[in-house]
Amino acid sequence: MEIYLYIALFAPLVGSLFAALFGATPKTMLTGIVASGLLFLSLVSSAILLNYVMMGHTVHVEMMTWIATGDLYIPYGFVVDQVSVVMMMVVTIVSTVVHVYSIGYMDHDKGFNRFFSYLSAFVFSMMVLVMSDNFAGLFIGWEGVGLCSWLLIGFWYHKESATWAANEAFIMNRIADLAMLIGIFIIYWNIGSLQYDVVFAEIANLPMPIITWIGIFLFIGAMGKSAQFPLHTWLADAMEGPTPVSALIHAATMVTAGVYLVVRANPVYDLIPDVGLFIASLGAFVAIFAASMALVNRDMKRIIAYSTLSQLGYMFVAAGLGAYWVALFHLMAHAFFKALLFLGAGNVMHAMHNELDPFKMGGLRKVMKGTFIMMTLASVALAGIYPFAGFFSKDLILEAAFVENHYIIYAVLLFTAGLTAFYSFRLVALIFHGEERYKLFGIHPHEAYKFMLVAMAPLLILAIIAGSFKLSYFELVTNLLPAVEYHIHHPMTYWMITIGTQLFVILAVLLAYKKYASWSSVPDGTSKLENCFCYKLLSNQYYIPKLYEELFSKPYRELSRIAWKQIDLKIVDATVDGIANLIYQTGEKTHTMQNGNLSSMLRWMVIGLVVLLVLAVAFTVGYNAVTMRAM
Amino acid sequence: MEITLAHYLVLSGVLFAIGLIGVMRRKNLLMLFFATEILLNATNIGFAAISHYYNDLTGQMFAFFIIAIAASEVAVGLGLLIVWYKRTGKIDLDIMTSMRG
Amino acid sequence: MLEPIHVSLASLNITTLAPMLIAIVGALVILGIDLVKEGLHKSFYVMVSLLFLLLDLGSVIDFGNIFLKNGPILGMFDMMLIDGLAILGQIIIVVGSMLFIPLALTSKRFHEYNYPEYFSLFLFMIAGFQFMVATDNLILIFVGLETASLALYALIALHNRSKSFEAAVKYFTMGALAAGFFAFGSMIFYAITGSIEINQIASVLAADHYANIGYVLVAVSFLLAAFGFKLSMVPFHTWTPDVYEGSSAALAGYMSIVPKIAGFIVAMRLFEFLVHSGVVWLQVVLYIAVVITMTASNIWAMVQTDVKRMLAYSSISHAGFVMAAILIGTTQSNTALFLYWALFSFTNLGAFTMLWVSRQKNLLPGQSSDHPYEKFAGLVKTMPMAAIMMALFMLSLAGIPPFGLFWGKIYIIASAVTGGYTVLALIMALNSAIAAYYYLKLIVFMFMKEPVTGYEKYYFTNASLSLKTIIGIAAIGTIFAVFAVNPLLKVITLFVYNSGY
Amino acid sequence: MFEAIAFYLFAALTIGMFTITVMTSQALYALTAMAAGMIFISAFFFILGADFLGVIQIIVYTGAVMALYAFGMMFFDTTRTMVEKRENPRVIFLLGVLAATLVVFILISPIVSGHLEARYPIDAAVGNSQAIGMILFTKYLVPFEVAAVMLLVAMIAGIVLAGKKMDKSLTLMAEEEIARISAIQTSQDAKEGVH
Amino acid sequence: MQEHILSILIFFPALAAMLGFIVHKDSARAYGITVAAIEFFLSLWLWNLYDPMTSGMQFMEKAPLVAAFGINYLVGIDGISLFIIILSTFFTMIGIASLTETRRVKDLIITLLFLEMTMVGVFAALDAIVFYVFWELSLIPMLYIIGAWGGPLRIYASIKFFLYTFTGSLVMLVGMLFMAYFYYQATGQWSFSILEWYRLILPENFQLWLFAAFFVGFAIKVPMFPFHTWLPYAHGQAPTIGSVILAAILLKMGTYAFVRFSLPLFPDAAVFFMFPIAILAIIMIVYTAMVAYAQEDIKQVVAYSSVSHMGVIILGTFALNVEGISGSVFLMIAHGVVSGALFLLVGVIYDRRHTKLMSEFGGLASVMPRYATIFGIMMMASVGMPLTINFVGEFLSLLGFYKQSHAFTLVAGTAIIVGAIYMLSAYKKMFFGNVTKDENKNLKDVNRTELLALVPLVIITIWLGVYPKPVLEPISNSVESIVQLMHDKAQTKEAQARIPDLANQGAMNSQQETH
Repeated sequence: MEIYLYIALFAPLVGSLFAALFGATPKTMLTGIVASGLLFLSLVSSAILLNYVMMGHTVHVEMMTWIATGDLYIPYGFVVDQVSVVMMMVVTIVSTVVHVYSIGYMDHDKGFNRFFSYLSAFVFSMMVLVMSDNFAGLFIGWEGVGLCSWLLIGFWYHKESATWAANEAFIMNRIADLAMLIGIFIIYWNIGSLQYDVVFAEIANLPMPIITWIGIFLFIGAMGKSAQFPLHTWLADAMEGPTPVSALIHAATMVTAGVYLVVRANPVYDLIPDVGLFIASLGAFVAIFAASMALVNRDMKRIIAYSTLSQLGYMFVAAGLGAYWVALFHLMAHAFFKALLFLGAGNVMHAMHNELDPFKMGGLRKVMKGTFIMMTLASVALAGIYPFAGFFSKDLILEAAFVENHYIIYAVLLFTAGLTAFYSFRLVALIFHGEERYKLFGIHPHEAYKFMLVAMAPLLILAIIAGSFKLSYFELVTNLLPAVEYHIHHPMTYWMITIGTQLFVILAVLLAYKKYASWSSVPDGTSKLENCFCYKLLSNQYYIPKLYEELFSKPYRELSRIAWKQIDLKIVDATVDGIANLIYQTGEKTHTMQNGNLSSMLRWMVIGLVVLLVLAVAFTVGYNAVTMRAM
Repeated sequence: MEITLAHYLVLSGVLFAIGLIGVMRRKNLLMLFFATEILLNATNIGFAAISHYYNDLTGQMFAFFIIAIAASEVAVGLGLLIVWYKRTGKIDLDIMTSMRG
Repeated sequence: MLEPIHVSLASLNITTLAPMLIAIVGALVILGIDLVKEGLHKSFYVMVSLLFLLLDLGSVIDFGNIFLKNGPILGMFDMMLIDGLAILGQIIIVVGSMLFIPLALTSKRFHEYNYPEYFSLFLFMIAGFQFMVATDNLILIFVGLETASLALYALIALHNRSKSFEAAVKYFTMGALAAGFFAFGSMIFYAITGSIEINQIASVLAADHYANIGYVLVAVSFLLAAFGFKLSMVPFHTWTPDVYEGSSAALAGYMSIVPKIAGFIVAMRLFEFLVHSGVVWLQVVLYIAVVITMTASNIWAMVQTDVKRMLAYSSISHAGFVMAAILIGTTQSNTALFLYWALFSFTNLGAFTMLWVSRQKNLLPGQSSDHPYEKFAGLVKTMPMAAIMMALFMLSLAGIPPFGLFWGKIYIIASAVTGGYTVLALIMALNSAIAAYYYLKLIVFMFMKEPVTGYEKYYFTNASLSLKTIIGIAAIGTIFAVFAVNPLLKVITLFVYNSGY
Repeated sequence: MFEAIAFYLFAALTIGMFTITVMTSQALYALTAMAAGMIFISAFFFILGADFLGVIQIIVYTGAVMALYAFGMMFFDTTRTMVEKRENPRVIFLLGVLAATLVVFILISPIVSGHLEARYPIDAAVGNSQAIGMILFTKYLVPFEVAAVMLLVAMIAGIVLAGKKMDKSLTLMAEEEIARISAIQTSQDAKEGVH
Repeated sequence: MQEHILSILIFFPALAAMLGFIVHKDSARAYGITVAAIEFFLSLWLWNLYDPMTSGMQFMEKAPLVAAFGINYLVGIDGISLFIIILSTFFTMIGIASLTETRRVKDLIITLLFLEMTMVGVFAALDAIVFYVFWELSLIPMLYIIGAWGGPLRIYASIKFFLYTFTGSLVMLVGMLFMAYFYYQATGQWSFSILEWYRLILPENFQLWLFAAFFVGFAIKVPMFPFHTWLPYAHGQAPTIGSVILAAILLKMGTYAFVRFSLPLFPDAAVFFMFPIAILAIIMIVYTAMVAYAQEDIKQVVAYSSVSHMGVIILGTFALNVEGISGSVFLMIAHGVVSGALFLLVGVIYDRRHTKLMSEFGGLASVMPRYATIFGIMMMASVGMPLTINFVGEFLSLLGFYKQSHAFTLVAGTAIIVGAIYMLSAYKKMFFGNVTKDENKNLKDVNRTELLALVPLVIITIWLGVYPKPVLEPISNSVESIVQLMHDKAQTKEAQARIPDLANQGAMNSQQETH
């Protein structure tokens, strides 16, 4: 089985390196095909491993030593167990799809080869992240995906906004990574190992405050990757990258790494329910917070990004409440339909020549039937309507919140579900229905390549049927995760809640259709709605980016300038130069003492003598006085 | 009133100080050399006096050698002055400032 | 009536005079030869002088062997005192002189080397210094000092240009003042101890428990002023830069080595017992004097525009550095003094010879001194070997390891540390840093600037094979000093320790 | 009593004379005053029983040194009134007076010593010159001889410096010029040799 | 030959430099490369001979220099010095191979070979005076390189560099002499051998003073805040080769000396000063990172980033445990490779455009893709991306210091954030965006010679990031013996508590397990 593990892990790396070989040369279809093929290989291996794991085995290998010094021992160790195999499947499926899709999407791009190199490298990092058997290995993947995300967001590096977003994403992630590192340090110094099995076995023996700190720091780490408030701003800006990237990284895989971490570290969080509650609360807050921003946004990809954020909030609610398997399940389901949504958006963008404002589209269903269907179904899944994947996973989270008696969280999540439905279908309505507003801009949209649509099909299928895996999934992961069944025992309540939710959601969908399906004009910022405070607040993302700019970026820039110009040059360096100058100037001023005149030279000698004599007499007088007193 | 060694030493000191003033004050090199002679002579008085009061000849020896030294110095000093005078036509030390700093 | 004194020749130990007599005879022989045959080439006189100095050195070394067997040797009614200090001092004096005399063999002709008297006076001067170090009688010290000084004044003036006259007159006049100081100081010592021999002065003072402290201090003040002049301690140093500038580089280099070591030895004899007597005043005053001398001269050296003047100030600073050894006054520090000076001789020999070979006879328009820094600008491009040599000597002077002076420097600083003068050790170290600036300045000019046109034809014009050999010797001595340090250290320690210092 | 009177008289005279030497602007006065001062100092020597020194003082100083100076004065043509620029005369006097005061302050205190002993005691029965001769040629033989060397050095130095050869400076001459001159020199020598 | 391999390694370049005077100037560069390559392979051979399992000194050689004063030519290496020596020889080779200087190449080559001698000498020396000799001697070639081949302010920069470091090391010299004096007092023998000094246990107050004296010398060299201001000038004015060697090797002398001298000699003082130094280190990390962010000149960014990284090294060193010290030693090598490479990269663009101002560039990624890639890799290494060489060191250093102070490590950890800020923004300014300047439109990508220098560095960066064991293991073994030594010598309670006792730890652990 180890061979499959290595294939699953390293096939993407090989693909990446292969593509990198052609990095500087013009587009070669070969790179795309090879990279995709290798990913498919990885997918197959993962599937074989899944099968193996489902039979009740796990694979644990230690490839070689990475860092060993003192008591520290960190190997390259990989584990395929019930949790990681699920993640592997998600990652490989989505990335295979995205790879194939990208062959079409990036068709005309100069950086075609480079793109595949980055994309495969990302997959490799993600695989390292999920397969690692220790926290340090996880951190390798963690940083690796960050790096690839930076590369891919800034893929179109000539765009100022893209590179800016890339840097923002990287730096914000770094803030969280620091916390993660600290978490790792705490673990090491208290347990003496970073291996999951050792750590989770020993964690219960630690004093409570230390476990709490570990939980907090690891979660802060997760917050960065999963773009939780207040480190969320990068995610929306990251949409500057090519759309497949958004689909793969910023929807399906990387951003869920935080959730994966919490799920993986469940033995830790099980011991600290208070932190768990905080995580859940934050998740709920982010869910509604992000959904609210999605309501008014006029950027197709950003809307989807906010929805991702919102869904990540859901996952954290589940994870925080101890429903780890639910969180992971939603992660999986979400990965499928959200990637689908993004890829659909990519098609639209292509058709619209990179136009992102849905208000400038409309009526696209005629020209882009396939995309229309896919995106609509993905939105349905996202909205959580039966029997699509979203229903099973999202409803479970609501149930879990309900069962655990966190009614406020429940209420928030419920309301958010409505919002989700609303903004999803607002988007669908604006893009595909109503008047063909794009004509105003002289665009001639066309459907994407057929193979791209075919490539998306697996996702579509999964988005539809993923819910049906629930049982077998449950059996699988509860080998490792706490097997808590979240069932509302009172059947009446259960049905009321379920049906109520469904109705609420459908209502929201209808509302969205009613309002936007027949939209006819492109808003120009003059309407009353657009000028009301709430709208502005939401469309400006609660002014948070601005706040960060004013509160952190600008002062930092200013402070840096001061540190350089004022402190470093004018104080620190000037002191050193000042001392040197002082010495030199003393020389300049006093060397005139040597004026070459013999008279003054003689006078200096006499002065020297007189000074000596003065000292002599003074000493004598003092000496005599002392000896007199002594007598 | 007896004249003690201290009297002589004080006299010696005072004469030495006069010599010092001369050394500092004179700008004419020849006259400056006069002042250096005063310094040595002042010392000689002291040596002779100590020698007398301690009943020891060493002081006189020292004075004797000082006189010899003074004489030699005059020879060399005048030689230097002569070349300097030949070159510049002056023996004023204020013009001797080509090197400074 | 006076009793006739019976003196046996054996008890006189007349051989104690041998080294000085050799030098004096040499001087007289040169005068005699000149009477017989005029117009001999200077190389003849150089070689004759060298031969006599060789004999001189031989006899000194001979004494060294006797000293190591029998301890200090007294002679001529106890007037002569050949102890370890005297022997070491004479070795440095004679060897130093031997190294500097060949500098007369320039390819250009200079006025002084036209005189056989020049070499004769040179040998007389050496004899004077030798007398100065080989006695502890203040009279003989005085007479020896004056003999040497008077000869030196003449040697400076013989260079025969107005700057050298100016230098000689300045030196002479200040020297006369200093002689006055010396005489007066000795007089006061005589007044309180009835003696003019240093060891007797010391024992009488100790027996009196320094009862006449005021007298002692006044006497020390005067003597300090006198030796301050000789050793160029601030503020008695003012002659140094002018005299160095005025005299030929060869003689300036000589002055930075030989007269000073003579001065140091007398200062050691004179001040160390006082330092050890517990007279706080002297320690404090010497401390201040040492620190001021090192620091002030370093600071002044920084702002010089002429290399020779810079080296003059640098030699003041080095003298201050070495004066610290006298202040510390342990066997280790006294050993360090000699070690330092021996190493310093080689380096300074090289540095001044480098100046000497680039000496031009007439200044260019706009040039105000013989060796402005600009003269050496870009030397590495025109004469790389010369530049490297000069840089080598500068680095050694700056105390950069592993070149010669570094070993002296660490030994002196180590002696300060062991002697309990930690702060002094730090000040000495930091002063080396200031000093590095001006040595570096020359290196910067040589290696990092473009050549200034007009000077290029003067580099090395004055060089001859013998001068180059001297530079080579100095360079080898500077580079490979590390291998000489251990034997030197052993020998010096032996001599110093056995002399009771 | 006589001693006291003599001391104060000669002290006043020497101080007066030397003050004139130092202060006057007439070189001739200065020279004369100094000569006079020297002679008065020899008086002290006689008072103190150092007859030999007294004689030497008169012969060497007043006889030789002063004569040299007088010769120098004529040579330098300094008989007329000197104009000397003065800078900070007050500082000079202050320094001088300070030095005197400080030295005197110490020197007036009595010397306390239990260990003074005359190493070469003055024997009243022996004449001063004889006694001096005795120790000069025993104990101080070496300094005496060195003094002789010193005088020789001074003589050579004086002759060389004041000599005619110093008029032309080889140091300042270009090499070609020196070669030319020495060529002339040798040809002249050759001629002299012929004659 | 094996017994004398270190001496050969030290003096071979010097000898070659001497002979280099004879080589014709057109062939000087080839000669330099040859010599440096031989030297490099000699150092690899040394690695081959080195026994990684031994923690003590190997290849020791001893010859008396000034026996009466206890100065011996004493050299030897352990795991700590081995790799820095290899790094020195490697960078000299790389540096000469990538030389683009055309003015007086021969002089430059000779100077570099002399410099190589001093660098190897410093790291091999086990006698304090020999160490000091090489330490000071290394200033001179560098002075010459900066001063003769540097930019417009080169003389100011070179003199500042020289005097600053020289002043510091003189204070250190006094400290060394003091140390020898203590040894003399304790044993009646003069000795400057570090190994013998190790055996000396000093009273705490003396330790403090001596530590301070050594600290001045080392801190200026490192350079630690606030003694760092010479560095930007030196880097700013130095030619590429100068910056490369300066950043890669010369700065390491300071941190190496901390490990070699300060820690084992003065364990109590090290503990006493741990937090003040940690504060300085943190200031170095954060403050200089901010200063780096404000720079307009790419070389200055890299220069300040060096200071910032040296802060992490210092922090790791003063973690006083195996993890931290091993990490810091490893980071010395890592930083050497990475910053050396970055300076080489800056040199590449400087050769083409003769400017280092970032505002002059922009969009280079499309003009010079290979250059941008290599720069990107090195930049990522510099910001501490896992699987690059820097991460291992930074991770271990911070990990180590976490044991001593949590809060400080948290603040120091911002290194990974602030580092990313200035590096990424600099990279963005240079490589991203559109090509705005006409001069940049036709820039040539890295050529073969440059690749020859850069690719090995990239390979090392990744190789040692992925598999640091061959280097880390010997380092770790040697560090263990130092830490044990420190623990054994520690006198104060605090020091005993803070420095782990490795010898008894195993026993304690097994005890715990039995309970």
